[in-house]
Amino acid sequence: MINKTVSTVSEALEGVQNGMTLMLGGFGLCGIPEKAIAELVRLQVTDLTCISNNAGVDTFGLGLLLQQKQVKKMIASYVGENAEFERQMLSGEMEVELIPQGTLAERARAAQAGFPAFYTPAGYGTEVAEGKEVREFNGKMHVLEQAFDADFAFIKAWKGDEAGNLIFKGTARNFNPNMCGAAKITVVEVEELVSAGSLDPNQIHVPGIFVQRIFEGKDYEKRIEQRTVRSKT
Amino acid sequence: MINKTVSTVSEALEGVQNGMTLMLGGFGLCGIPEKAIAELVRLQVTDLTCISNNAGVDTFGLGLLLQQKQVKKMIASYVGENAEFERQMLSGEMEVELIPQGTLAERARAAQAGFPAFYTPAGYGTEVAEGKEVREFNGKMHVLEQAFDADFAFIKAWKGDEAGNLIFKGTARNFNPNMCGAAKITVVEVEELVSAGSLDPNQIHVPGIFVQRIFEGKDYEKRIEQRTVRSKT
Amino acid sequence: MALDKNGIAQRIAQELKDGYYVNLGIGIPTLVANYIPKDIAVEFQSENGVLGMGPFPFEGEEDADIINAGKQTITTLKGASFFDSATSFAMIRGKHVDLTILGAMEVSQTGDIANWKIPGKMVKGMGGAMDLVASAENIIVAMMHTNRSGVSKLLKKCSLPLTGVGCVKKIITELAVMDIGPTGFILRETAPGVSIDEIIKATAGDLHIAEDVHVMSF
Amino acid sequence: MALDKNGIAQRIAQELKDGYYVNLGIGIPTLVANYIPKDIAVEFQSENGVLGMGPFPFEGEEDADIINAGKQTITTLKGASFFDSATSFAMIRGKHVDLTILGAMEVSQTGDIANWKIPGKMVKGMGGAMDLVASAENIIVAMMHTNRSGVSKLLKKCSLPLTGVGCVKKIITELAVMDIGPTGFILRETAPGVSIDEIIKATAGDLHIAEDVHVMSF
Repeated sequence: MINKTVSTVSEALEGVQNGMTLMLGGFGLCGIPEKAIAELVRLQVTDLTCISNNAGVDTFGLGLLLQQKQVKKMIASYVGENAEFERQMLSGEMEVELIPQGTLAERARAAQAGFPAFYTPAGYGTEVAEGKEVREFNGKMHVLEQAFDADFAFIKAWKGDEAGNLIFKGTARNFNPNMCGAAKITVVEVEELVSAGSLDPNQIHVPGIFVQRIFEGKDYEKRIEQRTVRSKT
Repeated sequence: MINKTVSTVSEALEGVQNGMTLMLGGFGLCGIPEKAIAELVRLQVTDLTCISNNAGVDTFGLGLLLQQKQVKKMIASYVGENAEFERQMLSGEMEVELIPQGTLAERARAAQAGFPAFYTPAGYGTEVAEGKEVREFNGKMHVLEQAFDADFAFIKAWKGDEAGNLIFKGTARNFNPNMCGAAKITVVEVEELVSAGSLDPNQIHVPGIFVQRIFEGKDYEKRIEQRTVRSKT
Repeated sequence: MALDKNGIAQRIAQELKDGYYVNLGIGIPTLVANYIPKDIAVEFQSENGVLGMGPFPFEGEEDADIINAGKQTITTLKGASFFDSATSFAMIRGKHVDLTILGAMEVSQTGDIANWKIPGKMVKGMGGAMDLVASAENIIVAMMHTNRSGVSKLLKKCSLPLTGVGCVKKIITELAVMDIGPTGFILRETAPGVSIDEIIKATAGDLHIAEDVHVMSF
Repeated sequence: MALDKNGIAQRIAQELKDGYYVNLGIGIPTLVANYIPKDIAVEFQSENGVLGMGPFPFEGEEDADIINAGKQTITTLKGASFFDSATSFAMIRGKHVDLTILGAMEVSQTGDIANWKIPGKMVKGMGGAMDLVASAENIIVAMMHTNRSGVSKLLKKCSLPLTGVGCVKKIITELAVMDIGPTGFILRETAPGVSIDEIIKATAGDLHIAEDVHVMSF
C-alpha cells in the first residue's frame, strides 16, 4: 500500500505558489475544501487562477480568497452569490471566464483521464463557442473543448483511507471526484481518515492512485446556503 | 420511483431483431450477461454486430452465439480464447474489428454521456488509426474516435433495485457501467433484485436512469477462465 | 385572467408523462414538483448530483451535504442516487433526462433561448443551462410573457446573449401555451379569461393561431 | 550465461521505485511481482479494473468475480479498489500509472513496439496494450532477445504491425539492459557471463555501447 497521508494542512499545501492554477471541488458551499481554502488565505498566495463551479459567498468558501484579492482569474459556471466577486469583476480587477457546468465537469474529467479535447453540444451558437472550433456530428453542431491544466486540485471527501481511496457523502460529491488526478498534485481533506483496509474495495468512489496527499480536517463548518425546510405540523 | 423491473428474460429482450448492434458487458467470462446470451441463443437472432471486450470461449459466453453463427461482426479488443472465433474470422465468415481496450471503454462512455467523438493517443501510428483523423495536441498525436451506436446493451450486475440502480462486485464491474445507457435500450440482469430504498443512494455504481429493464437471473454459472491458486501449505 | 406562477407550474405539470426523468430549473419550474399527477411516476434530477429528489426536509433534519442545484436543502425518495458532476451531465447530454423545464429572459420564434446574461449588468453565469438546452430533446420554457416593463419576451430574434440555439420546443406563460413552429410561435392554449388578442399584443414574434386553439383546462 | 524468465523479471524489479503504480503485462512481466524490493511500496494495477492486486488466492478461495487482465483468479491487498474500465484507462491514459512492463514481438531502435498481430496468423487483439504504450511515460519491454529461430527482435524498424510509435524507453532481455537513444539502442548492462559481442550479434538494430556498460547485479 502506498501511503498518501500528510499530518497537517500546511504540509498538504506545500509547493503552492503565486500565479498557480488551482481546481477546487464543491457546488455552492457544499463539499468545498474548507481547510485548504483557509490555508490558502493564511499563505497569502496571490495571482491565482481558480477553477471551481462557484465562487463561494462573501464570507465563506472562495469568497474568503476574493476578500484578500488573491484571485487573478476565476473559471466557473455560476457566480451569483457574491457581492465582492461582482465588484471585482465589474471593476476589471479580476478576470472571469464563465463556462457551462457540464463542460467544466468534463474538462476536469478529460484532464484526469488523459483526453486532450472532446466535442460537446453545450454552448454552440453562444459566446462560449467564440474562437473555438465547431463541428457537425450526426447532424448536430458541437464545440471542441480542451482539458484543464492545473497545478493543484483541492478536494473535500467524507471518508478516506491512508492509500488515498475516497468516499463522498450525498451531493457533497459533485465535482470532487472529477477533479481528482486532474491537476499535477491532488490534495484531499476528509472528515474521517481511516486505515487502509477499512473501506470496502467495491465501494470506493475515487481510487487512491488519483490522490497525492490526504489529511483529516477537524470541525467542518459545512455552511448551508439556502436552508429550506418543511414544518412538521 | 420509476419501476424498471421485468419478470422474465424474454420480456427483457423484447424487440431484439436480426441485424441489430448489441453491446455486452464483461471481461473474459467475468461479469458477462449469461442469461441474456442464453436468450439470444434461444431466439436464434442472426446477423448481429456484437461489441464486447472479448468473444467468450467455445462453450461459454459469446462463444455460444458464435457456435450458432449468429454474429456477423465482432468489435472487441482481445479474442484469443476461442477456436470457433478463429475459424470464422480466418474463413471470412465473420467480420472482426479489433480496437484498443481503453478506446472501447470510452466509445461506450461517450455514447452514454452524449459525446459524439473524442481524441485519444491510443493507436496513433498503427492500423487502428487508418482512415481516421489524427491531430496534435500538446505536442502529441491523437486519433479521433467516435461514440458507439448500439440498439441494445446487455449488462450483468451483482445487485440492483426496482428503480434500476446497480451495484457491481469486484472486477465483474469492468465495461458494464460504461455500457449502461450507451445503447437505445439497456437490459440489466442481476444476481439479486431488491426493492427500491434498500440500496444506499451513496453507494450506487450506476443510477437507474441509465437502465430501461432489469430482472433477476437464477443460478449463475460464473465460469472461471484461468483458475490460479496457491497451496495453503 | 392571467395565471399566477403556481398556475403556470400547474399547467406545465400536465406535460409530465409516466416514467419521465425531469430536470427543473430555478424559479417557476421548481414549483412544478407540487403538481405531479397522482397516477404517474416521475423522478427529479438535479444537476449537482442527485436523482430522486423529494420535498424539503423537516425542520431540524436538513443536511448541508444534501442540496439541489438551487443550493436548497432537500431530501431524497426511495430509489434515489447520488453521483458526480460528470455523471450528472452524462445523464443530461446523453438524453437520459426526458424533460427540462427552465426559465428564460427571452425566447425567439426559432427556439433560441437567452437566460444567462444581461450585458453591462452583473452576470451570474449559465450554470448548467447551456448543457441542458443543447442536449435535451424536450425543453419547456416557463416564464412570464412580458418583462416588468411590459415588453414581450417572445421575440423574432433574441436581443440578449444566447444560451442555446433552436432548442426550445414549448413555452408556457401566464397567458398561453405555445409551440415553436416552422415559421413562428404557434398558440395552442389560452389561459382562462385571456383573449387571443391580448396574447397577440404581448407577443413580439410571429404568432400563428392553431386551428384547435382552446382554453387551458386544469 | 543468459538469464531465464525469472532472471529477467528479477532484473526488471530493480526498476521499481517507492510509490510506483505499475501495470504488468502477461508473461514475463507477471513474474516481476515476485521480486519487489522489500523496502519499497508499489501497487499493481490491472486494466480490467483493480488496483492493489495481491497474490493468487489459496485453493478453494478463488472468486470468479475477482480476476486480473490475464483472466487469472487473484486476491487484493489492503487499500485495494475496484472500478470500471473507463476509470481504469483514465488511470493509464492520464499517466497515473507510473510504469508499464509488457512483452513484445519486436522493438525498433526508435522505440516502436509490435506485440499484437502477425499477419496471416490468428490475431488475438491488442487488448489494452495500445492504450498502455500510447500513454505511459515509462515503458519497459520484457522479452527474449531473439525469437525461437534465433532472429533478433531488436530491429532498425519493426516488420510487424505496430502497437505504438516511439514509446519504448527501456528493454530488458535474457542478455541485456538497453535504453532507446537518439540513434539506436544503447547497451547499459550485460547479463552475467554474456559477452558484448554476443549481444551485438543478437541485435539487428544499431547498438551503441554505453561508456559505463557493466554486468547486471542482483
